Amino acid sequence: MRDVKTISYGEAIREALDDGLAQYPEMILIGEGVPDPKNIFATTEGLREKYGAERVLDMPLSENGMTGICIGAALGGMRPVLVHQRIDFALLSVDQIVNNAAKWCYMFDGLQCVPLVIRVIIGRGWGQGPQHSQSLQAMFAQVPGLRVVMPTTANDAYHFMLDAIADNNPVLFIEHRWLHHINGEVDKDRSRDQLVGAAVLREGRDITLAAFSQMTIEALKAAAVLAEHGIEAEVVDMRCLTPLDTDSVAESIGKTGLLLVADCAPEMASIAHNLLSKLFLSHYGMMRQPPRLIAYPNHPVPTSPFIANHYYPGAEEIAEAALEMLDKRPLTQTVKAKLQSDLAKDLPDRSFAGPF
Amino acid sequence: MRDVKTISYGEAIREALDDGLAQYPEMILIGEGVPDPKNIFATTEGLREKYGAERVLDMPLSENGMTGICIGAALGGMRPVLVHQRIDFALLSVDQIVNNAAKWCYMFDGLQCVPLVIRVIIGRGWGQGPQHSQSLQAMFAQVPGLRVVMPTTANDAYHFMLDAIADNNPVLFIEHRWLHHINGEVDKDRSRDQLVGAAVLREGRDITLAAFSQMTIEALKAAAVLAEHGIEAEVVDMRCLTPLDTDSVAESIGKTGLLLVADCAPEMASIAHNLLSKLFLSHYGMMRQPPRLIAYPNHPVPTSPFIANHYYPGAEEIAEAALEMLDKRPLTQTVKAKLQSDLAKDLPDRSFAGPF
Amino acid sequence: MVQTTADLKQLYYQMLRIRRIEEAIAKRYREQQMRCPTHLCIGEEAIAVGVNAHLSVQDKIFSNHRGHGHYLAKGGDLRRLLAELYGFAEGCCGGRGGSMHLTDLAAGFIASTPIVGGTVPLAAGYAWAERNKKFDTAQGFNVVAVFFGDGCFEEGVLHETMNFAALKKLPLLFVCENNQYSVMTRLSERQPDREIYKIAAAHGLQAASGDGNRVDEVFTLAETAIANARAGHGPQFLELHTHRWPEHCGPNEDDELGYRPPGELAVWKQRCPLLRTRQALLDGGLINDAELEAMENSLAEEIEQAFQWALQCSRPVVSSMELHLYA
Amino acid sequence: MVQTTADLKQLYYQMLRIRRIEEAIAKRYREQQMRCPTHLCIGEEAIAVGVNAHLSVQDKIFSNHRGHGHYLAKGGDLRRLLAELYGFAEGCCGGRGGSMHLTDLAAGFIASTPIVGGTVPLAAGYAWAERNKKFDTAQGFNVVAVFFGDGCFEEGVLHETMNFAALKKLPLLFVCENNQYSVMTRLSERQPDREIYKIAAAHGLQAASGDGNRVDEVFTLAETAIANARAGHGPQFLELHTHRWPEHCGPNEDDELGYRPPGELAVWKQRCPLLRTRQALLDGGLINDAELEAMENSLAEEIEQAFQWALQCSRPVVSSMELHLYA
Ligand SMILES: Cc1ncc(C[n+]2csc(CCOP(=O)(O)OP(=O)(O)O)c2C)c(N)n1
Ligand SMILES: Cc1ncc(C[n+]2csc(CCOP(=O)(O)OP(=O)(O)O)c2C)c(N)n1
Ligand SMILES: [Mg+2]
Ligand SMILES: [Mg+2]
Repeated sequence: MRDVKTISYGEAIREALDDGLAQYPEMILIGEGVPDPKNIFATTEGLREKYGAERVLDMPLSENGMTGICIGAALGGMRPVLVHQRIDFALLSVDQIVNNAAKWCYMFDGLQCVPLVIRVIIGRGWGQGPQHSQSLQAMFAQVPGLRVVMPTTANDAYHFMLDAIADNNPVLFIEHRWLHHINGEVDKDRSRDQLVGAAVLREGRDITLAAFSQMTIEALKAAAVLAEHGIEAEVVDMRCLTPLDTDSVAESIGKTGLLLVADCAPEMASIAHNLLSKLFLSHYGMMRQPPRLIAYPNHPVPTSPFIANHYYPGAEEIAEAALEMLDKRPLTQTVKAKLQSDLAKDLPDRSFAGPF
Repeated sequence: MRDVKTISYGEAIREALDDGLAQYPEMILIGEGVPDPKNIFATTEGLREKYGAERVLDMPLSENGMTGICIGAALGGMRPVLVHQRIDFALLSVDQIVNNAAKWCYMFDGLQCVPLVIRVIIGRGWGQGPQHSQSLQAMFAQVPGLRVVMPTTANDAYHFMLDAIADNNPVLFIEHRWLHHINGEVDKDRSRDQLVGAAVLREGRDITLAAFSQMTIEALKAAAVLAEHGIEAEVVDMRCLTPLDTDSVAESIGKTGLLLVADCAPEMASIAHNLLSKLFLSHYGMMRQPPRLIAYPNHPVPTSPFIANHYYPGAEEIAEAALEMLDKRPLTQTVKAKLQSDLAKDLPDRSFAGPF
Repeated sequence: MVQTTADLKQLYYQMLRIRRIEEAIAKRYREQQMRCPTHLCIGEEAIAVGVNAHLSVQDKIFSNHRGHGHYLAKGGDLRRLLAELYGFAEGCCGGRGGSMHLTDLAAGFIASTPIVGGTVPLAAGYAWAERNKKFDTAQGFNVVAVFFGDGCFEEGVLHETMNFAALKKLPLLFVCENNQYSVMTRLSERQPDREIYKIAAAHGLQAASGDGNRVDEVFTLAETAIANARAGHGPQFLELHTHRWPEHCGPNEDDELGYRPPGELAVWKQRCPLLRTRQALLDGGLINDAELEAMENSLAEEIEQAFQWALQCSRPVVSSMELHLYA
Repeated sequence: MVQTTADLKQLYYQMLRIRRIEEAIAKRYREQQMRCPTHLCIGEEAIAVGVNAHLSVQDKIFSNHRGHGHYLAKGGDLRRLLAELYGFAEGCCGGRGGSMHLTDLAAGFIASTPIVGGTVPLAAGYAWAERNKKFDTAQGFNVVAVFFGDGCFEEGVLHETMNFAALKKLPLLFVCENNQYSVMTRLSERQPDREIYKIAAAHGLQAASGDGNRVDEVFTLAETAIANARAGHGPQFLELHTHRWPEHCGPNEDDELGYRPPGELAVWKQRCPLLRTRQALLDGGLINDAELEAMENSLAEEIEQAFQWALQCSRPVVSSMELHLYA
């Protein structure tokens, strides 16, 4: 009998951590807040009770030191999963991540390896402001020797987390906070993707929407409404960043001839440039029109909701750009109206009530 | 009378620091080794004697703390220039650079500013190995609020350093170690470029070579030999990274129709992707052929010269690719032969005798 | 030492003011119009008040995510704090920062930011700039103080900063508010059993610890420390023991979550800095009920008016979002 | 304590071996065929030898840029060290690391790397993994030792690591080689006037300091510290005073540069750890000239043979450069 169930992305991560702890006696789960009553937005709930305080534990506020300690523990035979509630805090540990974790296997000629997972949460909303809502995926995805993934679906969240735990390399596992509450079907028996490759989440022949992390959800929303108007967008989830799966995108463009890329990061910090550039270098002339990029503005996110709510593009902007590219501008108002939501722009879902 | 003289890039930096210290009583120059007998490859020579130990000083091995201290000093009215002998050490201070320096003006609504220069040296050669020869320009150039420059010529080194000191924003000033010994004419009276814009260092009508930092020197070498064969390459020095000057490159492509970009960084860590992607988005269809990118391989640099010497592409690879694009493959052997040097591949110049 | 009745009354008034403001913020926060993470300092008022009592406008302070008390005790503008919480253009950061990013340069409150440890070296750098100015034998140095928590002490940057501050004999006061928690994690899960201030002492700082819930004790400790820093004797360190009453972030109490040992909060509430000081004032016959009531009334009025002012402020123009990336 | 003549002779021999190897490397380095930054430990041999004397192959060590002595004293393969310096495939890192990246897992030398402070938390993490294993009452814990300099002590990560090590009572020995210099910068330009080991003590570590140029003293201090760590008493810290004779990086002396006070190097040369030990052995009649000469001869032979072996090693294949980015 297959083990298939519908759970949220956050629950999928919890299940993967649970299964990982069960499967790998050498795995430990560590991070600020991991065993506290809020359990990293409930993604580590109950794990300390089940696996003990030696394996599921909190840590001092020492991001660089603790990253190094986890690297050393990995060298000593442990399999640490280190959690940062916000990716911004990982900036304190870039030294250990880049200088050591990413290079260790290479610089010691393959004699040693660092099985380490670093879970980081990116996000937005409720006035997190300039220092608590950065999108740093491109900063890390450019480091040779790191694996960087940003799963979008609950199923990928589950499998990527288990794959990351099993992997003998340092993996940066990036979760968008706004994905946590979204439900999806998790099929535990699905064979592994080994942390590589994009995924086509919706097929279509008219335009390719290649999107990263939470922007994939926005692209799917846009695609659903576009479909009501006879436009079939293909949505490609760029869930693995090292390497970028340009082939899957090129294959899709082969069908559609049009490409729109959407990233949840400021334009200048977008890994989408790498994707576009690689396509430019290797698939020049495939497209009927120049591609488009939808990304955040090139400045930090202000705290005030009155302005921050205008910082983030979403399904509406994606749909509008797609309609322009398809020369269907007259549909714009109708489509955008359907995409509008009465949920406040700084809340991920209705259950959310601040402060974060 | 104009003040024009021919000096090395390293001397140009020293002169700019000297003139900066003279001009701004609030400027201080700090870094590991700044006042020691080797003076950061002689770029800070004599400055302590001239301006005193309070203004020209060494520091503890505390990269993050000292970056924060320099930010605080800047808020308190000083104008610090902080030096790291290798960009790798700046990875310890990404927290203060990204979370504070780059965001301070924005997050305090323009009420405060951080006039700070961080000088970092990138480089290669003599077995620096995986942790001492990284090329991290793209990592920093993607951070909104930082200014990032990589001057190639002695004249730009002089003026950019003075501009950076005068600027009220954090500036990351990236020097390639192999530029230090190269002579150039410095015209002190030349008006300022304000740290923006690319520079056409050689005009040509056949192909555009857009290059970063030391790769511009390689492009110029290639262009010189190509010219002997009637091929006129235009060399654009991408000396400022924030923002990238796509217009100048597009203008050049308008003449040549062909683009080759060369960066001194691994392909996956290359800011050239941002340049190419932006051209793709805004100048689609300008080129007669797909562009090309010459960059380093996607792994750290090994120490052993027997392999490291094969890590770095240079003038030969640029010329070869250009000839291919121009459909002049038969010239390749002749051109490459002329570009060959008897200088060991891990030495910047003949005066160099290790260890670094 | 607290010399006069007026002093002690003033300290009490300042603490009460912070308490009432924080309570008012908590109450209004529940209306979900202040949409930013907000860390209240209820229970810890004595530290902000006792230290800032010795600082003039020339002196500067830096603070952290839990910054309202520091800002108010330093003389930061209440109305602009509230406007900032609401995200309005008249906020002290134009709405860009919210509760975790405060500034009031006119009051000498340079900045608070929420990356733990982030402002500590900045304070040292600012003190270095002050130290580099001419020494005024009458006034001494302007002093810079930085407030941070016991969790922050675990960040390496703190130690880097102590080393540099001691090396350069900076006029800098480190104030460690040891409330035993980092979010919901107890000190004993994060640090070995030894005293924080002794590490500072080992670094070469003049260091002391004390009861952060006794405003007179804080006042006295800070008096000496600040006088030392001002006179050029180098950096000072105070570890002050205290306790936060509300949840780490947000307007509510959270004792039901069970991360505090049963009864702990109750004990600390008995050690309330306000209660103790009021009792001392009453016991000594230094204040009477009418005066206390007058205080409450004038504060209620001030706070109400400040909210009224803040609530009629304007939303920042959307296009303003692009401004000030560079100076 | 050094109990027997055999012990002291062995310590002397180990120090002499490191000295002669470093001298041979210096000599050959000038031929410009070892093309990597190389930091020699001449003058500091007693620390590596005195500490490693108490470590078995089960125990592990981590080191820094100045790692040859640590590697050799731990039993690292000499021939593969030399091959590494030449960038050959048979080097201990396949030529990928050079002098600053050594490893010999069979000997329990896990790694040295050149980012200052980089290996310190790794050592703690490794010790944590050891601590998590079953405690063997007869053997105690395997111990991990990490060697670093006085400059490294300025890195925040060191303090973060001390805190965690003390919290978890790790079987970890911190060995601070205080040679008073970071590159060419004196301690007094980088740290205030206080003792390093006392900061470690304040962090809750068992800490001591001693003369790093007396191998018997190092041996005795390390004996106690390692026994404590092994028994589960938590992390240990030794600050050992010493001096580097050659330039910071490279094969030469550099006294002419003038960054050391005049005469300083001469004084330290009189305190040469080898000289002192040899004198003690001779004075006590524990060794004679013939034995000393035999030692020299056998070392000369070993070193010559190792160089011959290394020099006939093979260049790594260019295409191998792409391998092992991932495990
Ligand atoms: C570098 C960093 N790591 C983690 C966090 C998340 N965080 C915010 S406040 C806090 C607790 C800080 O504790 P402490 O310094 O004792 O201050 P307190 O909240 O108790 O006043 C944490 C972990 C952060 N903001 N920055
Ligand atoms: C993080 C970092 N900063 C700076 C350097 C450059 N550097 C290499 S060795 C060294 C001196 C280290 O001094 P110490 O720790 O005392 O060791 P010693 O060389 O005296 O043995 C410095 C500054 C580096 N490698 N890493
Ligand atoms: Mg606390
Ligand atoms: Mg030293």
